[in-house]
Amino acid sequence: MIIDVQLASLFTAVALVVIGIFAAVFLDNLIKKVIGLAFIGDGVNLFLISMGYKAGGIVYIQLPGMAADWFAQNSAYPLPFALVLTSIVIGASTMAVMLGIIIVLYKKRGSISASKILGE
Amino acid sequence: MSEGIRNIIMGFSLVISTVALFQSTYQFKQLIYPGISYLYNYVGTNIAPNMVTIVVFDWRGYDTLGEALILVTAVIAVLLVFGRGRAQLGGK
Amino acid sequence: MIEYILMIVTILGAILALMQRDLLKAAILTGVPGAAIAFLYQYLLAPDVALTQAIVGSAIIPVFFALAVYKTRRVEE
Amino acid sequence: MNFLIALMVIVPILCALFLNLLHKKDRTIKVVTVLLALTLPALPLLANYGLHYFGGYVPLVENPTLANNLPPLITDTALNTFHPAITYSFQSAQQLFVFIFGLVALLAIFVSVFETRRPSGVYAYMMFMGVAAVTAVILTDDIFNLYVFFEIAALATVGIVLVSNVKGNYETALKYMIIGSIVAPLLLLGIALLLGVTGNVNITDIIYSIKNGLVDPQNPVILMACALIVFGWLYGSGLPPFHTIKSAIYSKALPSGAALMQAFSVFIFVAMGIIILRIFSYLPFSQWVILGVSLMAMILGITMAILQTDLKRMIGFLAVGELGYIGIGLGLSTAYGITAGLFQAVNEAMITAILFLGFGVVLYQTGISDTRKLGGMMVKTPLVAFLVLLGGFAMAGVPLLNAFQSKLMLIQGSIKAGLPELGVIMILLSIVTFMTFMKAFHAVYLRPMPDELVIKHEKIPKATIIAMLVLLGVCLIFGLFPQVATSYLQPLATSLAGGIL
Repeated sequence: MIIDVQLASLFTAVALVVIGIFAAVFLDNLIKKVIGLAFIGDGVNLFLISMGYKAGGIVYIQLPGMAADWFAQNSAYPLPFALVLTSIVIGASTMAVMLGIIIVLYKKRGSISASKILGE
Repeated sequence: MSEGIRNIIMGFSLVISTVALFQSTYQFKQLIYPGISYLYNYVGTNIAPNMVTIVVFDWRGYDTLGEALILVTAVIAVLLVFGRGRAQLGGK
Repeated sequence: MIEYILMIVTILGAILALMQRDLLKAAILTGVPGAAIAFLYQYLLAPDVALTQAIVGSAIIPVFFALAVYKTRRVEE
Repeated sequence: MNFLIALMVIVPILCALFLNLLHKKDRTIKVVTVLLALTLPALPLLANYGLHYFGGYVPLVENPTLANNLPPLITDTALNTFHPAITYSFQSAQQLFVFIFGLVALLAIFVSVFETRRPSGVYAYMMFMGVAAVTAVILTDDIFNLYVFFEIAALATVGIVLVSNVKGNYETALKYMIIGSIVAPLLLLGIALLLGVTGNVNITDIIYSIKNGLVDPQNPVILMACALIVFGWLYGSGLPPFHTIKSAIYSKALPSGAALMQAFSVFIFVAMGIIILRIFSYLPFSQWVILGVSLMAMILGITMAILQTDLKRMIGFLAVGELGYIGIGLGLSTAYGITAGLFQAVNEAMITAILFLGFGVVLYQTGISDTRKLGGMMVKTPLVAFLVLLGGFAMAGVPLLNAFQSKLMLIQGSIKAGLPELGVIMILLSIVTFMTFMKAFHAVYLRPMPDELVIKHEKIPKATIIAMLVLLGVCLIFGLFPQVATSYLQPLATSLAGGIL
């Protein structure tokens, strides 16, 4: 099994997702749960980015003097990168709403423990 | 008691899905096929130098609209959480 | 080589952030994997995404968490 | 007039953004909201069938000017026919779905304006945004666009829950968001796996790649992608293991919001179910997975509905149980079965809306949703009681009403597909559904009124009665002339049953 940069970063991404799921499912503190959720999002983004990576390639920006053909054959693949730009913002916005709800719930209930607030 | 059982089930399924994820990721490395990105790379050079900007704002501009909408919705939802614009059931 | 170091930093930072009992420290440590991932994006040939991630992942999200911790309680119960 | 396809999503978005600005201007909001909502069912009737390419980028085959000077790597391979931009596809089935969804949305918004003490621009924003998102999910032919609008729909759902002042709505909303933030990235991971293997996010092209052997259809990566996308599908529509949280979400919203949200669930279920069938139906076990999940949804949803004492929670579970019928139809994977399932989806969206609105009147009048504390409402509101009873008959599948036709078709379909056991289970569960409904109906309307029950509002808004009458009218039309609906659904069902499209 040969490990190169792409495979290693794919594995890092999956590891981040697993750590995040573990935190979100098993930790009791709501803030830590949300931190875990942030890691899941990061992991999936990293996964997408490593898909667009091309070993020995160049950045996807055509500098002056680059022949179009040569550039197209050597540049990294742009579609996953564009998807990640969208997905980062989506993750951050849902995070903000969740933290807002947690703050209000703390004011009401005086606790940020999931078993106390969410368990009925 | 039921909490313990739930934790055991969750832990078990987490372990299984972790193994499956790593396994399929390892397979995945050999299978990556850039597909449509080739097309973006070849055609895109006629439009603008930065390929990602082209994809974000030109080919898939509609996703970017969705992203902006999520941002707006999140802002309104946060304001809503702190009490702006609640609705009460009932007549005048 | 530097890519591998960044990956290890990412994973360790994530685990460390989740192990803190002091939530403010946890919130600030969230920025470490965020920033490491941003550098990693740069090495994976995605400078635009790296810029966005550097702002969102290493500044905005930790600040959100720190604000939430500031408004609630600091120590895990 | 193909640009109308895009307008079906853009118009509600613009309405939402506009109404949010009108915060705190009561009168204007009322009038403007209803006027704007009228466009929702009208647009799909006017639009022509076809594909809409955003940005006008057609596949290279049809656009020779862009394809100039390209190397044979592109012009001689399948890349030439791939869709470079986001594509929406609008056919007869989508027309019926968007029309019915628009109708339910119009009536829910209409009721919400008149049932709330003062109209809230934020509430209208959330409702319109959710409508736009689910319409996009129905129309889209692009799997990443699906993810983006899936997230907007989830956020709008949370918004609708947060707007209501029901006790415990924050807790439920937070729980829903936490589960959602686990599932949605996993859905994105599934999409990423598909993108990596096939190099595309357009569903038609993904199917083309799989069918023409550009990828090995049996490799484990595609199985993993299938599993992750199915997981997202379960969450989006509230099938088990997410049935508890979904019914809790319904019960914490205002009645009009709940009526709209169950329509979100139904149409997300149908839209994503169609996508899963289109892409993964070649996998031999896909049919059994869908059937198994649907059976579980039916049994769990309906049995848990019996145990509930909260009125809205009960209908929420019943709504989840009814989703199972749609799933059975899709899982039969014959043209007849899929038509029946899709027809059931259309009916289900309307009937559950009637029940939510009708029992919402009780909540409006008394402020109580606990069946143990209610009673004797028949005397106060005989007309509403009658309409609710008709809605319950429709849900149970009494002849002349629409669900009778679709459930009959489902049972015939299951017998034709060689699975008569499913037919028996469906009939039994239908009876249980009716019993559950009658138990609630008896508790609320028939038994003598408890002394401590106080009626807060004597007068009920006419808007609610109008909305229920309109929905029942459509139900009756579909019940008497089922071919009106099925003729729209037939082409899609036939193409789905024919294997890979």
